[in-house]
Amino acid sequence: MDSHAAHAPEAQGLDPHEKSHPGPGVYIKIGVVLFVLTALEVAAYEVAHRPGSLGTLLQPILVPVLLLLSAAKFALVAMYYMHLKQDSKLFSGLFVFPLIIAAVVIVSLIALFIYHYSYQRGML
Amino acid sequence: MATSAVSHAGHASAIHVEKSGIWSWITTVDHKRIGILYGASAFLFFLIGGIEALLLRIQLGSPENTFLSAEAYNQLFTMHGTTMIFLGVMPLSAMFFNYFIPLLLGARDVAFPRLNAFSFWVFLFGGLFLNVSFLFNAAPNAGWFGYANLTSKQYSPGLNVDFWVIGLQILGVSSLAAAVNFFTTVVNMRAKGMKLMRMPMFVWMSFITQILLLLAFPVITVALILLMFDRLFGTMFFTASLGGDPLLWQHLFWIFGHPEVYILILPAFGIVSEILPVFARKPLFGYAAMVFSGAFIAFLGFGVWSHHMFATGMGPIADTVFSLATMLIAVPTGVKIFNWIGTVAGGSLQFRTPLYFSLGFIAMFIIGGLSGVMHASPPADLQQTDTYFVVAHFHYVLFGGSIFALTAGAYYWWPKMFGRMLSEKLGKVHFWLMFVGFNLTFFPMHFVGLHGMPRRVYTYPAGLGFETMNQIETAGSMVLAIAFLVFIYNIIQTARKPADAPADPWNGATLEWSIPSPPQEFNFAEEPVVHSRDPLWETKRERGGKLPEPARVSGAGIHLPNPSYWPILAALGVGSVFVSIMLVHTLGPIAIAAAVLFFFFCVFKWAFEPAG
Amino acid sequence: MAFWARAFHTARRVAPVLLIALAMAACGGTSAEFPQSTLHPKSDLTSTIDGVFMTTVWWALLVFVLVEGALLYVIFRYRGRPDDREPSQVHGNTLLEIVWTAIPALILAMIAVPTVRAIFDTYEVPAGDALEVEVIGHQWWWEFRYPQYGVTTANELHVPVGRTVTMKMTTVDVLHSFWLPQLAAKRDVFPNRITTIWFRADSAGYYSGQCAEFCGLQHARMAFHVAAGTPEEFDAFITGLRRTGTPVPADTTAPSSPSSAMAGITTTTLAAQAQADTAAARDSAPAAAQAPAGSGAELFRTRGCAACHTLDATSKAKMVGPNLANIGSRRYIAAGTLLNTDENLARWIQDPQSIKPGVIMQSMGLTLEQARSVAAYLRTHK
Amino acid sequence: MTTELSLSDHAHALHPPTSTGLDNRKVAIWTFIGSECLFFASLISTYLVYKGRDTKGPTPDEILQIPLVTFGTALLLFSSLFVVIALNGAQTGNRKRLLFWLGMTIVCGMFFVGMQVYEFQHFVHEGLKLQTNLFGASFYTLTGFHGTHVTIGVIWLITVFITALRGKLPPERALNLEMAALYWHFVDVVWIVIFPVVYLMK
Ligand code: HEA
Ligand code: HEA
Ligand code: HEC
Ligand code: CUA
Ligand SMILES: [Cu+2]
Repeated sequence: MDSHAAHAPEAQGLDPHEKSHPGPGVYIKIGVVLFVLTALEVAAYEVAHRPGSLGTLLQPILVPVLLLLSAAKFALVAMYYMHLKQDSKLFSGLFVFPLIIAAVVIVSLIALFIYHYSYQRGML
Repeated sequence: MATSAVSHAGHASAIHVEKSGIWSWITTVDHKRIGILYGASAFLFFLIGGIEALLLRIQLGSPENTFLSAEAYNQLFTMHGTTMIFLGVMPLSAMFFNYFIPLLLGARDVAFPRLNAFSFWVFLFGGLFLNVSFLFNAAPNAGWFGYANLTSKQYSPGLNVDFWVIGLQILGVSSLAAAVNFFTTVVNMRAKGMKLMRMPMFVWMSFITQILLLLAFPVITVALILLMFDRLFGTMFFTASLGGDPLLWQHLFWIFGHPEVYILILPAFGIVSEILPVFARKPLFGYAAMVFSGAFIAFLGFGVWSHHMFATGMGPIADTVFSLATMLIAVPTGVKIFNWIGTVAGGSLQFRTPLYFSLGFIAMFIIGGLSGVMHASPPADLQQTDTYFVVAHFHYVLFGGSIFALTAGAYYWWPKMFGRMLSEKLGKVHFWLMFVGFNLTFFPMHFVGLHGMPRRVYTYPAGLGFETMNQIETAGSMVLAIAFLVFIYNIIQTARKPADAPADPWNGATLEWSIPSPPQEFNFAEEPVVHSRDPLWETKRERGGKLPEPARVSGAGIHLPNPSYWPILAALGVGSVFVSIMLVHTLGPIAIAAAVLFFFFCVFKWAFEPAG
Repeated sequence: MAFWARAFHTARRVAPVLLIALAMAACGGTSAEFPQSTLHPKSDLTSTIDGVFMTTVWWALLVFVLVEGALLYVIFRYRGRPDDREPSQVHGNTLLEIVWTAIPALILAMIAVPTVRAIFDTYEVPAGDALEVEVIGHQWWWEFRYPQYGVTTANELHVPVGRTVTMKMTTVDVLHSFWLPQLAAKRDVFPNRITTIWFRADSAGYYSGQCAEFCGLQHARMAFHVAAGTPEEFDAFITGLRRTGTPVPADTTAPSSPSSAMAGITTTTLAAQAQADTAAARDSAPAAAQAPAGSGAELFRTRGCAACHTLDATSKAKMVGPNLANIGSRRYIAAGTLLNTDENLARWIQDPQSIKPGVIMQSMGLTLEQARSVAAYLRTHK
Repeated sequence: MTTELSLSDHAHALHPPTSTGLDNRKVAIWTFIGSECLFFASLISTYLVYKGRDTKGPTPDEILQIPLVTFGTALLLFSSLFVVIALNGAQTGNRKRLLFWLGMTIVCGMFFVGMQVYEFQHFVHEGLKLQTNLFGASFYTLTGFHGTHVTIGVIWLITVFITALRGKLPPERALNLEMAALYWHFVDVVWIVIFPVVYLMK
């Protein structure tokens, strides 16, 4: 066994040293984008709930639009504010894997309930 | 600490004397002591669960028996299932995580020793809390998966279900804290040179188990919260007449519940994968395949939960999807079985007790797995679900699987933990009694189930053809009881003998066998460096044979965390928060506030305490 | 050591033989020995299921024999002595790895294909003139309604052989599971949901079934029976039940709307309705109104029985207790708890709590004598 | 060192030489966050599965109002920005930046909690209680648990703030803030999901 077991960090496929984080400039830019996206979300909601041709156009795609916008915000915060973009890939894995399972759970639960329910309706 | 390699000579406070006395156990943050605490309490809970099972078996020994009342029976089977799973097998696995993950990794402790102590105390309080319900004659009585809406206030007005809801939430806190801790430990506390693909298989399987815990427990926590709100605060999550849906409970429970069964079996897989190579004197066959199959089982485990719900009539498409996903799990599991057989093949088997239990494990787990595949066919499961056929299935995987493997692990690691070898002779008696008793108890359940005996019945009428097989089962459970008495006798006898076990009694392959038995508080006097998968075999081969008995050293200068009583107090805080919630209608919200404050106070004291 | 090794060997060799012998002994039973067995299918549905099940059994048996055999082989073949040389240090074999991934996958495919076919078969109700039955679970008994005939019964279902029976099922309280092993397998029932199952009995008989979802204190005593007979016997049964009611106006003899008892189920629970309907039922109560004092009929009316029970099979009321219109001819009372003898019936009426503790029916304070005369009165309701 | 704010016992090592080179505490907090994903996923699933299954009102349409919650959402977003600037201050030894922006974060967080308390009171006044209907039950449970997380985050940030105020948060210990910040961002992204799902898709 090694007697001088000085313990240097090893690579093991992960970044040994985290890249340095961006500065306030970047953060503020991201903040502006986030703000704009939120405004867009609310705007989309408002438009879709108003009478008018744009409203009727937006109404059916409101849900996907909102989901997209919120996914974008989510990704921005995670990547920049939570530093996933610079930090070790391990952290991204620790976040993204559960997120995938979580998304699968939400989607399949909703699908199962709709299917189960409509299936039983069909039998009536 | 575990990570500081070079000793700081002259560090006065760090000369280690063996500490003893109750106080030292209460404040200990040593992963080995915490492991022993886990083991001892889990074994006691296991015995309680076993005695509950014996009572069930006596009642079922003859038709129309009146040994137990319906109410007593329902409490006992619920507590039996809950105890065995949450207070028996899970913490027994946790004992091995605690004691051996750091040793196998070549570390001095886990990543967060105080958090580790906290997990244990929360577990202990949760377990005691659940069992205290017996004193109020209000033990949980709605089954271990507590299906709504039987658990609603309307149909279960007593405290029984409250004990269950609160108890499981307390245990959830413990499991989550432990999972974060062990996950971090495996990621970060490996000895130099121990790449991921050099980790011992037990560490790998435990690591995957932690991921399952992290992802599965939040789901049951939410389910329990919903139920708790229904019962205590008048919500209607599971009240059908107000739009709630009992089916949601089933989904949430099994999204947790199915991963949970892999939480129960993966550590067992790991233990057996450690033992077989040592007693076959040959490395584990297909290491990489073993790692990936374990990960694949865990991953698939999140996509099969509805196979517990085939009888709900989910519709053909949902049934098909869940059925196929379930069957798929047999493939990676088969890979494991075949690799174990491949490990044995070509070896030179040393028939010691741990090997007996490991081989027994493989033989029995196959049977349980195959009945699992039979359940996976939804039309067939329409006949099997909620019958003794299922009871047979899960005892084959849980007892034939987990318990056999955990027992193997106990015999294997006992000398390391206590410095004494358990008697081989008694060990083999134990094995044969357990093997025969187990099959007598649970094999006939397949038939009695297929012949129409539902589970969770406190009695059954004569004339349905259930009598003989139930008698055999009851007799078998008595044999099992004797088997465990032999084990207990073995433990007591061994404890009386001098602690003279060598450091490496089995010619082990992994790092824990390189240090004295039992290990000193700091584990490794020098931090090991690892160059291969079986580091100790490699060293022995290099040195041309056995290693000299490692000397006990003073450990001067090795930095260890200070003992602390804040973990146990914080655990008490967690317990009182939940108990005050349960009693909110008696004690009022002030009690909750006080308990929360107390908990936060402990956490702050803990956070600002000098760690050592 | 040697002794144990030898014992180990023999036991290992004998164990599978023993297991298989036990298996054959247990499977070889008849439906007379095992009246609730899933292994003796008596309908098209259960035969389909049995087919799939047997497929899984044979494949599982094959895997069992091969894999356990391989395990035993390596255990005996590679037993070593402590002084053996170190065996060669094999680390794995990719080809083997692929083989033993592929073969199980193939075997599973052999199970999966018939499984999926059977899934769709079992969900598909055969076309044709089906007998509709509504099944309503109660803690701890079963209510059966025939919407096409406007009659209700409990704990004993009569069906004609050879005709498809479709069942719509729900519960007024907690979850239960309708399990009729020989005819219909199993389906859970939920409040506010309707689940379905169907079957076509292929031979006459008296079949037993049981609640299979834990539903509280007396889950164990929530059995039921199904009498499958000729179409004529079935018609006679229905006619008999219809006679129990107060004379029915001609137009209601036509099959009524199929979902009568299920109507409105998604908005209110049956439990809530039961309260309201009970009062209505009491008014239309038994023809025993003019029975002599002290007689069974009079006691039934005055001791509160009618609050929970009706003797009129045509009553649409949702009662708390089982419909007793043909209690005189049912083989069992209280959901399979007791054989329906005069003595048992009286015992039940006098003190149900001592027989089935926790049951909703309270002990109504009758003496044994009184209970006997009530029983005698009920006996006349066939 | 004795006032190190962390649950770790390895506080003495500023850059503990771990296997991955990453700090244990950072791995742990990320692990915990991963676990929390499933917690909120279950709550959101519950909310969505029960959506529109009430037997009586008030329904989301009748109760939920966009303006106030948009304000709250913006607060939470900004607080996320502020805390990351504060973290930058901590890492670069810019004490003023650290204290000011950390303070701002805490203020935003408190305002968010205040907004939620106000909103809940308002809804109760409008006739939506936890016990009113499924919407009430699942809405309050989901947003309430989020609010609880925010509250815990605020408390955590305050303790870090106090440490910083006492000069005990030098750049080497910026991780103490980073952990709290990560948790705080997580609470923010959960809200990023809840806000459209609950309020905008009503
Ligand atoms: C340790 C715990 C454990 C394990 C490992 C398993 C493993 C499996 N289980 Fe089990 N199960 C439980 C514990 C466990 N189960 C419990 C506790 C319940 C009941 C809960 C309750 O209701 O109270 C349950 C219930 C249960 C059900 C629901 C039954 C019902 O209620 O109707 C189903 C249905 O699909 C199922 C399936 C499976 C399958 C397919 C596997 C597979 O993972 C098995 C895979 C293994 C093998 C197949 C054997 C080895 C493989 C080979 C030798 C390769 C060749 C094989 C083939 C080609 C088939 N299990
Ligand atoms: C790991 C899990 C595990 C284990 C090990 C066991 C072990 C046993 N179980 Fe298990 N069982 C479950 C998990 C487990 N069970 C679950 C989850 C359920 C479902 C519950 C539900 O439906 O909700 C269940 C249900 C269940 C039933 C069905 C009840 C019903 O549906 O009505 C039965 C019936 O026979 C049974 C029997 C047994 C027996 C005889 C043992 C034996 O193997 C026990 C052996 C142990 C002993 C015999 C103890 C020895 C004790 C001594 C020697 C005394 C010493 C005393 C002192 C020192 C003071 N169990
Ligand atoms: C509070 C309601 C209630 C009252 C009052 C009541 N019963 Fe019952 N009765 C029930 C219920 C509920 C059952 C079903 C019990 C079970 O099997 O779990 C039942 C079952 C029965 C059975 C067996 C029915 C079957 O299908 O097997 C008979 C017979 C019976 N009651 C007779 C009576 C008589 C006679 C009286 C009056 C002396 C009476 N009951 C009063 C609720 C009531
Ligand atoms: Cu009804 Cu069990
Ligand atoms: Cu499962």
